[in-house]
Amino acid sequence: MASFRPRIVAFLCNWCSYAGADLAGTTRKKYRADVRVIRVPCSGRVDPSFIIKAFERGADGVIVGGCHPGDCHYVSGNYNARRRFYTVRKLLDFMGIDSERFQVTWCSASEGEKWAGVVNDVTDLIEKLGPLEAFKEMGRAVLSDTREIEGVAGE
Amino acid sequence: MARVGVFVCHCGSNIAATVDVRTVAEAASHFPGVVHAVEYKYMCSDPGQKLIAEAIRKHELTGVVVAACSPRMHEPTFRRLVGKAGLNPFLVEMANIREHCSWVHDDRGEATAKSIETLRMLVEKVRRNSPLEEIRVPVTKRALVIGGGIAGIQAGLDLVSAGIETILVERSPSIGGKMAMLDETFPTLDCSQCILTPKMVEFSQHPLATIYTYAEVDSVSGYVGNFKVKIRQKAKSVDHVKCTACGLCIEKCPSKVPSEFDRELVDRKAIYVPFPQAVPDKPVIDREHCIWFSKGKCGVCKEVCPAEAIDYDDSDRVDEHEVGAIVVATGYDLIERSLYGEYGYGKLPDVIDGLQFERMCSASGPTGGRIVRPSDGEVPKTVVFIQCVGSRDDSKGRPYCSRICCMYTAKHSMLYKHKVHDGKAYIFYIDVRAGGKGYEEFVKRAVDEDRVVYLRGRVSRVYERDGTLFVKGADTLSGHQIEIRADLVVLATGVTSADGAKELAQKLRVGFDKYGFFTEAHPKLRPVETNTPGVFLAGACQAPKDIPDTVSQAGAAASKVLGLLSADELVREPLVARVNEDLCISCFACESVCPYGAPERVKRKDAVTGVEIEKAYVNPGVCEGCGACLPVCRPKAMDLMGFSDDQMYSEINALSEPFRVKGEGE
Amino acid sequence: MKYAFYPGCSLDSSAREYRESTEIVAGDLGIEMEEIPEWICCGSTPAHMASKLLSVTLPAYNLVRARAMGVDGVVAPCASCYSRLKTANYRIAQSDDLKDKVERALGEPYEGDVPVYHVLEVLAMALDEGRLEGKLQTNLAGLKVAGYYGCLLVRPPEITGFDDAEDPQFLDRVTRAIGAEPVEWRHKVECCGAALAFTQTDVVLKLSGEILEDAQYSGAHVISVACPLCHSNLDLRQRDIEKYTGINLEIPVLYVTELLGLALGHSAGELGLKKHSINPIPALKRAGVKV
Amino acid sequence: MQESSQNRLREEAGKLLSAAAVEVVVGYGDGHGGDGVRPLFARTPDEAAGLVWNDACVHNLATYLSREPCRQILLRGGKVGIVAKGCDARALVVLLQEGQIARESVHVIGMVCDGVLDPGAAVSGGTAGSSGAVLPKCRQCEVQTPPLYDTLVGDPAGAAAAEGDPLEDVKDLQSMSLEERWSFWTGHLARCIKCYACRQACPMCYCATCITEKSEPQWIDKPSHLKGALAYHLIRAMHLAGRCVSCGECGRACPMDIPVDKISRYLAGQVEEAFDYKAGMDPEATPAFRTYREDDPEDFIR
Repeated sequence: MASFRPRIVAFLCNWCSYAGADLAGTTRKKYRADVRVIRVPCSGRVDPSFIIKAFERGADGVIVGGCHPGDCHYVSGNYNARRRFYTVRKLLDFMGIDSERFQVTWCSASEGEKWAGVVNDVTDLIEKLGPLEAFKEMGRAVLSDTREIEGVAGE
Repeated sequence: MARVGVFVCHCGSNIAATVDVRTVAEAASHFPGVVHAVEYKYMCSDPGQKLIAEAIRKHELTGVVVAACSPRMHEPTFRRLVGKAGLNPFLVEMANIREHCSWVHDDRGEATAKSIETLRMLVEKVRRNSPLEEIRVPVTKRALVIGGGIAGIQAGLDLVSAGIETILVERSPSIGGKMAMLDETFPTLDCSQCILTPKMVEFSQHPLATIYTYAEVDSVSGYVGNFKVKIRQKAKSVDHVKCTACGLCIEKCPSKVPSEFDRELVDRKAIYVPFPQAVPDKPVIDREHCIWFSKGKCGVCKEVCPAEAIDYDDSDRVDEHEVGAIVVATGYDLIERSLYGEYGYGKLPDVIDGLQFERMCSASGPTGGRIVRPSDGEVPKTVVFIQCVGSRDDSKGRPYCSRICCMYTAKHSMLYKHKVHDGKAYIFYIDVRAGGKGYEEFVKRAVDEDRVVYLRGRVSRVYERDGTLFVKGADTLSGHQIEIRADLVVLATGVTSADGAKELAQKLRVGFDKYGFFTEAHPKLRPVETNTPGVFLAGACQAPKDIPDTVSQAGAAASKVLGLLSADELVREPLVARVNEDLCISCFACESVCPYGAPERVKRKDAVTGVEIEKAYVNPGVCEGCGACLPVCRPKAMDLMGFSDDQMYSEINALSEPFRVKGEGE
Repeated sequence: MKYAFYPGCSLDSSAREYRESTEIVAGDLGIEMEEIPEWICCGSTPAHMASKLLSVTLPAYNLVRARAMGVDGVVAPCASCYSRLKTANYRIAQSDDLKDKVERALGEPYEGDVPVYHVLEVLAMALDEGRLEGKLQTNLAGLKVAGYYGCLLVRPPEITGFDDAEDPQFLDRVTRAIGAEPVEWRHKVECCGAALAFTQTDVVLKLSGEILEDAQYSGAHVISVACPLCHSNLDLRQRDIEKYTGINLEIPVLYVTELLGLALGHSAGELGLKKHSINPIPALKRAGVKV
Repeated sequence: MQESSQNRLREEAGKLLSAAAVEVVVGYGDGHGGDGVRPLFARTPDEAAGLVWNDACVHNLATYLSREPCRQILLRGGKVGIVAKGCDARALVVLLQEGQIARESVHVIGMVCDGVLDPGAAVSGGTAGSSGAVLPKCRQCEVQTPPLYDTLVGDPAGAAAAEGDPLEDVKDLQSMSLEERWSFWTGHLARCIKCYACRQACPMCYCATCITEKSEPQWIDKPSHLKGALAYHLIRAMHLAGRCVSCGECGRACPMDIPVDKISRYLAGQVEEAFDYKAGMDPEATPAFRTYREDDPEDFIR
């Protein structure tokens, strides 16, 4: 696993988290380089299908960054999002995918240091969890051996 | 076929020191759709920009990605640039390889790989960018001010003197608001009326000003630059054109009602002008208390009126106006009397509130400026002032500080001492909050020069015995319970939101806190804006405020309005939501999650049956482009320009198989 | 609504008449109450002086027993019991840590969610439901009543949630409902000295003295109370108070339930009016009440 | 009991049709022999006489309102009568909330129901309520009397909900380890043939164009390999979150015996727990994902 480098996708809201990540840069806060950032106007724009697609595309972890409650540039985007993300995590867990692979953070434009910390923590965490084979090695191949798995599952 | 140009910036050594920019440009040149990829020292510099502009022409680029600093820094710059170079300004994207990469990573290999992958994502995105035109919304150069207190008057004056036609709506029969009720104002003790009434007159006489008194806002529709407001002019029952304000009707009117303006210390008539300096100075009939309207007889005013101005058949009228911006200045009210039974507030005649005291001090007030006990008209020898009545009191559901009481109480005690030289003034307080220019000195004056006694502690009870009042409380500094005989007790009654504030907020789609104070867009950086574009706040309707703060906020609100109305058209970024009507299933989830009310319902013919069904339509003038409506749209009928599903998808899609720089980064 | 009844210790000793009148009135108004079997002490003042855990566990024990009865809530006639029971719920709801400790002590889970009412609240609710209509037998018009709440009923507001900590209205509402007249007075929520009666009697004499004196001044014929301890301080010690303050007082102190009982046509005997040290009969007669 | 309800049902439906109060009554009719039933679209009083009511009436007929022929009728402003058990009526409530049907254009014949038999479990005779073979959703049923109806058939007092935990099967899964759950689902989903029967059976899946039919962008891989299946079921679950009324039709409809209903029934439970919202109980309520509370769960956020 030593050579394993997690691939992490971060959806950052333009007004708080993305700006916070910018601040981490301007203040030269060093952090792990395994995160790839996608800019969105608001955490409320992030559709669950983004997260699922990111996993499909080989992400081992996903982060969504939004404004702190009450600070949303669009009043309530992060509140709406919070309900969805809570549910997504519950769903992943129920399907047998570690919900820790999907992280949400409230990170304000002034929290460059926090952003750096979040990236490092999440990267370490995902490293521990290992690659998300779940989606990766899927294809018809799986079909056959899932029969046995099914047996294991006691069905 | 997409023709993307990639421009990698060194940013001097800021990027180049950590990112192998040459490799990045080289890798980018192999990305699908990329026809041109170069690196340069400073892309934002003049030569850098020229380089891009030329490439756009030379290679007939259909999209541009600049790999440099944060888009929050230079996106506008490069949009302007490509715009000038003949490409649609929204066909440029920026890959942030400085703030998000070179400045936060040390390993050159990793940083380079990350830059390349980030760049690839944005190349994929830009290939799906669509040319967008800025949204231009016409602006109605007229403003509405709701509330005719000092906040509304100040905002109105600033607007008309800047040449903006302004409509002011006031619910009472005269403008002037609470400030008109005050006697002298802290910390200068200058007469409130003397500084206010000139403004009232100046505004009312200004050719660009239209004033509705005894009127209310019925409804507000439309959006920034294009509001439609319905104003209900309540029936005045007096023709103000004919009326000469001779006052005969008022003099002869037999029906008496406690005067709101004088805080019920005296009566007014059913046909009345709230106060002598009122604007307009002409009366209205309060139908609820008018004998003619309640019993159908009397009619004295009609008989005596020499101008035949009395019109019993007058009825409410609703006027509709178009305005470009709205200033809310509805002010405040005092807490309800019932809240402090233990102080006898509303029960004991000689327990009065701050505004009643103001009226008493006022030379034009019911006592002609004499401070007397309402019960017997005697001059009180001992007056106890109680602060924080309805402020900072959790058990009464009023945890906030009303901000003005400390100062007006100090002022009251002074006014009292100035009028009753041998009188004793006590003030119960929790803390004295005098943070304002000259405020602390003012309070000090009350203590040092006027010998006002400050007692730190809360009052538990005010009761009357043998005709005298007793104020029972604690002096927490001496640690004793104390009881003071008082002839008059003045409660520094706290500030609460104006009656009807919540209803108005809902009409305006403006937020409000649980006390009914309107919410500003940002507590520090956008204190006069609301989250509804085009609606601004002035004065105590946003939070308790004193006159100086109110006036400055009113000025600020006015200048925001001027800024908004300065252009003929409102130019808005075209990054707004759009509906694909064929996919829309009319569930209107978008409607319920949109904080701006941008989604509307439009009638469309159903393809199969030809019957009309409602579909969602997003008003581009209102949409702020947050995208909250997308995740709730299951068939993905909703899309967001600039952050479209297609663009998001392609960015995510571009993630697959990591890029590794040979020999490095592994 | 069916309630579990938590009488508390005084209702079987110094305040029998409170129990009797409460049960009579409850019966008349069709308020269903069943005593909690094997209830224990609420902890009163000593417990929370000794141990926070104890002061919460004791009431919690009783609340859990009430829960087992499948009722809508617990009724306590004593202000002190009421305060302890409510406080227990409040603290448990506030701290998981404390909750765990209490649950370990109880040996069963408790969320602090069994509603607690004071007799006064239950009566007021009954009035609101119009249960008094057509039941008034004795005319109490002209009887001036000083409603005395004391402190534990209304304070601290965040725990008791009574209508208004400084100017409560429940007693006054009941008084009005039975045709009597509540007086405006200043001591309705002042402290009577409570348990200090045993340790610093003079404090009680002073405080209760002020209360009685003010009630008398207000022109009240009687004081109505809703707490056994207040009652004994104001009634039992009235003579000592006279000595201590040098003011003659002759102001009977009745339980709100007794007054209500009178209005419902019950005899002074049934309601145990004769058990008071200050005989209320003369004062009632003076007010023109037939007893 | 059921006998009398059935007669009453036929009578009511007959009245509606003969009075032309509705164009069609969607109900249950005899299946091909056996004790099974199948949906029946009665357009005449005579056809209404063929309506049946027994404990095999599992189908959630609400589904048909957003499909032909009902969709056309409703669009034309015509009226439709529908037979609805409590759980089915919950679906109607959601359709109302989401503006898919107008209250006045649907006549709901609400059936007091004490549970329907699990078609999977082989039993015959005896009322569902008594035998243990009712569908899990019928256990502790809170809507034996429908939350919404115009005509009520049956005696609310007479109904008795079956014992047991409606989410028992879901909880069994929850008690498994993460890996066990993963293999459970991969085991099942690997069989998914993307026939979309679950979607068709679902009253909440009324989109004219489902995103599964959308490409450019293609959020859900078309092929039925595990990856595509997983993405489909995950996204479907999210689309149903806060809307699913736990009728279990998706699971029943699956030809590959994939217990997909577990997923949305589980989420429904989670939503109720976290946001105190149960779908389909009150037409006036704001659906869980169209609103928020400032004190919603926050502890999972960094």
